[in-house]
Amino acid sequence: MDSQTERYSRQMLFKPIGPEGQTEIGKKHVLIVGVGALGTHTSELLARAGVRKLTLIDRDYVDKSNLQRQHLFTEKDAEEQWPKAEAAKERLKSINSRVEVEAIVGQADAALLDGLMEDVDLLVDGTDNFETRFLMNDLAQKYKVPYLFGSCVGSFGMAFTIIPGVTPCLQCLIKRLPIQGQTCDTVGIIAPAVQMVTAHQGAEALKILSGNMKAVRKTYVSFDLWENEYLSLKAGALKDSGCLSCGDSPEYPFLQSGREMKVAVLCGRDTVQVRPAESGILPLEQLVSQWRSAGLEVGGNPFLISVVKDGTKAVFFKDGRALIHGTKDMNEARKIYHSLVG
Amino acid sequence: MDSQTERYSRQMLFKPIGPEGQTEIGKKHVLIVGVGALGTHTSELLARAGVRKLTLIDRDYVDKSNLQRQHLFTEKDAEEQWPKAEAAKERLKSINSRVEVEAIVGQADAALLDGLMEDVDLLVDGTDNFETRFLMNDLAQKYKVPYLFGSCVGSFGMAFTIIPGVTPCLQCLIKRLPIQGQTCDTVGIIAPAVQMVTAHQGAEALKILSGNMKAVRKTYVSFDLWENEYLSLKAGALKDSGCLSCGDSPEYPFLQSGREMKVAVLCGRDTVQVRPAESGILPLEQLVSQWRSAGLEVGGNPFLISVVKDGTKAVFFKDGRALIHGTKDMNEARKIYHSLVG
Amino acid sequence: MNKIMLFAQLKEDAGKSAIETKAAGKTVGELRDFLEKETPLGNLDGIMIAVNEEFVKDDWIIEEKDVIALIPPVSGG
Amino acid sequence: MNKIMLFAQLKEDAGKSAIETKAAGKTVGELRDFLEKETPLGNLDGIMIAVNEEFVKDDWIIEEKDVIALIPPVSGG
Repeated sequence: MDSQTERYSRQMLFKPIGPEGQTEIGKKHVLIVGVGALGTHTSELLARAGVRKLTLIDRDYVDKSNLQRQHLFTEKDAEEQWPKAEAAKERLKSINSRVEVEAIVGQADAALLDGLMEDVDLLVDGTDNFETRFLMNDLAQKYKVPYLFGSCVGSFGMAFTIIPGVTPCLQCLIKRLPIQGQTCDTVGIIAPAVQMVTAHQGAEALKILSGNMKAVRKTYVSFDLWENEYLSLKAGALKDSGCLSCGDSPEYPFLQSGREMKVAVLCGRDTVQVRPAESGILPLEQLVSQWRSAGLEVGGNPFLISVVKDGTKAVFFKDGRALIHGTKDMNEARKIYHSLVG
Repeated sequence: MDSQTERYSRQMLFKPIGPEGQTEIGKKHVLIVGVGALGTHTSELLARAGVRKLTLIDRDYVDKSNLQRQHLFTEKDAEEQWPKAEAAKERLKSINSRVEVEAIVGQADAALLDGLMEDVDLLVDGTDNFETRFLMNDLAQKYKVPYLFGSCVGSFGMAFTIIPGVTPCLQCLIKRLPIQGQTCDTVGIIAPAVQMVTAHQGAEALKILSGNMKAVRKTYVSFDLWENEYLSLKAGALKDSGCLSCGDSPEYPFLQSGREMKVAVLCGRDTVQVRPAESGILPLEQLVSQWRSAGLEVGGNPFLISVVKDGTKAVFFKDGRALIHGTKDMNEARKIYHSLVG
Repeated sequence: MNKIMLFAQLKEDAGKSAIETKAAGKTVGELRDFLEKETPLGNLDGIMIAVNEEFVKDDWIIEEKDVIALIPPVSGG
Repeated sequence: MNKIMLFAQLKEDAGKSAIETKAAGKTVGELRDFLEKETPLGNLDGIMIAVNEEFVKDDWIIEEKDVIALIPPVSGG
């Protein structure tokens, strides 16, 4: 038994994978968007499983508050504020030196992602906002690449496997960008909820990468580990032939220019304006109650609300627009925006 | 916000834990028996969650074939054959330097474990055999400490929370040491199945450690991630007042001397004899078919079977006894025994 | 009567984990409007609705004893 | 008739994921003996048996249409 065969022996002994499946896994390239809680778990799992290449994208750096649930990262990474994608890459190389890891420190926008898709075999969701998810969903459909949706907050989470041409897509399931104001920064998150999502994403990844398409899950999983609830919901009926992402005449709306979140530094004001891709009506009352309950200082009037988080003041308007004060850093402003409204 | 508050902020924002729950977690001592796939995942989760102390016990060293699913370990650990408990400790300290980690490299027998229980708040199952599980189950009952049972093989796994005085114990659920011959070494294991078990163990640990006893799961979870199956089974009816471990007149059978697996080097023969705690009838035919299907060389007659694994020959008798040839190392012999029959 | 199971923040908004209501005969879309107006659940835009463990479209007609689940897609990751 | 759901190696032993049999009136212990003798499942020592998503003792009497699950405790970790 050579050393690579020994390394993956327990995975090859699993009949549905076997030596053939392992060879297939070893040829595959997986793109993971977001290297936070979900992305660190799935990237570790796939590096250990022996994929050929992982591409990791994240714009953020490691922060002390990440350590409670984001694997791969150490106290040293947080002290040195190492970029997440690079910190993850370093650890993954020590775990499996044969896996090629490409780390991209940057904003996962349409231009960047579209340029990466050419030889990608699987898209894995590790992001913290639906704007990026809808973008990944469009890319999955355009390039006919499976997309593993996953998300969680508190003890609650969900996972769904999107196979272009077979299952409904994220746009079929969720017609509009959902804004509920529940984020890991407002209602918290426990690490087991993360692992529950990545256990599902990981199993689906191994099925797809090893060529076991028949075993792919057709239901949408939703669970709450604290409430001891687990639902497995049939989703096929939502497949919509008129869907602009996956229907008969796709337009891939989130790949169109002008359809992205717009972020601009306001001239001379030390303020960044954030405008979401889809102008919708922010449920201001719900947000106020979420934020108050998260211990944030909240003020405002019927037209706008202001909130102070980590020393930064942000003002949200009913149409979804926000001003983030005290910064000229666009990535910092995006991060604060998503941490408050998702 | 001081640095520790910031570190655990996302866990404290989760309402059922809150600052009070976090303070409780920070006082607790968890004993994890077995630092393989399950034990590396749960120890990382609990170190990141901020428990006061973790005690880790494992007799084994890191092997290349562990890297596919056992977190915390790197290629370097496998090359240097670092003991698992020590390799885990080193990584855990870089993740959370405030958590006290005690690493014990040794056989988790009744004498060792009994001496550790005094200030333990929770027992977590990371072992690969039912003998050790029944021992942990007796200790949990004797010291009135919750015990988180978990196990997995292939894509299949299970988890159950045992609360002394409240739920049935492992002995109520499973009357005899089960021997099915399916182990990670014979039918393999995929990492997502491990994560699925530890997601459940982890959530239950956080409930218990933070004082949320009402949220504790009452059902026995059994799942198969490849088959997309998830069962949550009521177990209360199996609580047995005559149970020798948790009933009205407990005898803690696995803590009695003479009730442990007996391992002895046979004089001058370079062979170790292993005799299980409970002499039962080994299902020789089933074992032969499992082992053949795992690609092992199997021979024998109606009274015994011989099998060669990793160059070592082992002979199993119908009553459960085995001879492990070519070694004088008792731990190595135990390891081979459990890897073949569980 | 129909049981409506609530998840994540909807549990908190309602102060309980399920609501009982008479929804038979209503479409899923009509139920959504009704819940937005008559309960503390507020804006249900983007909330996914399953009937008897299956997601259905807004024109699906609910029958007596159907069990409904409201699943809010959350954004964390 | 009763459906008997199989898991882990029992699926392989039987070559399918479920067995249909007439078990109504039998106790769980009698069903276990029957399955050991009449099916390829072999020795069921230590296999846990649930009826309608609830583990029950060997003297429990099975009724028509009860769904039975055989859960083998596995040892890996």
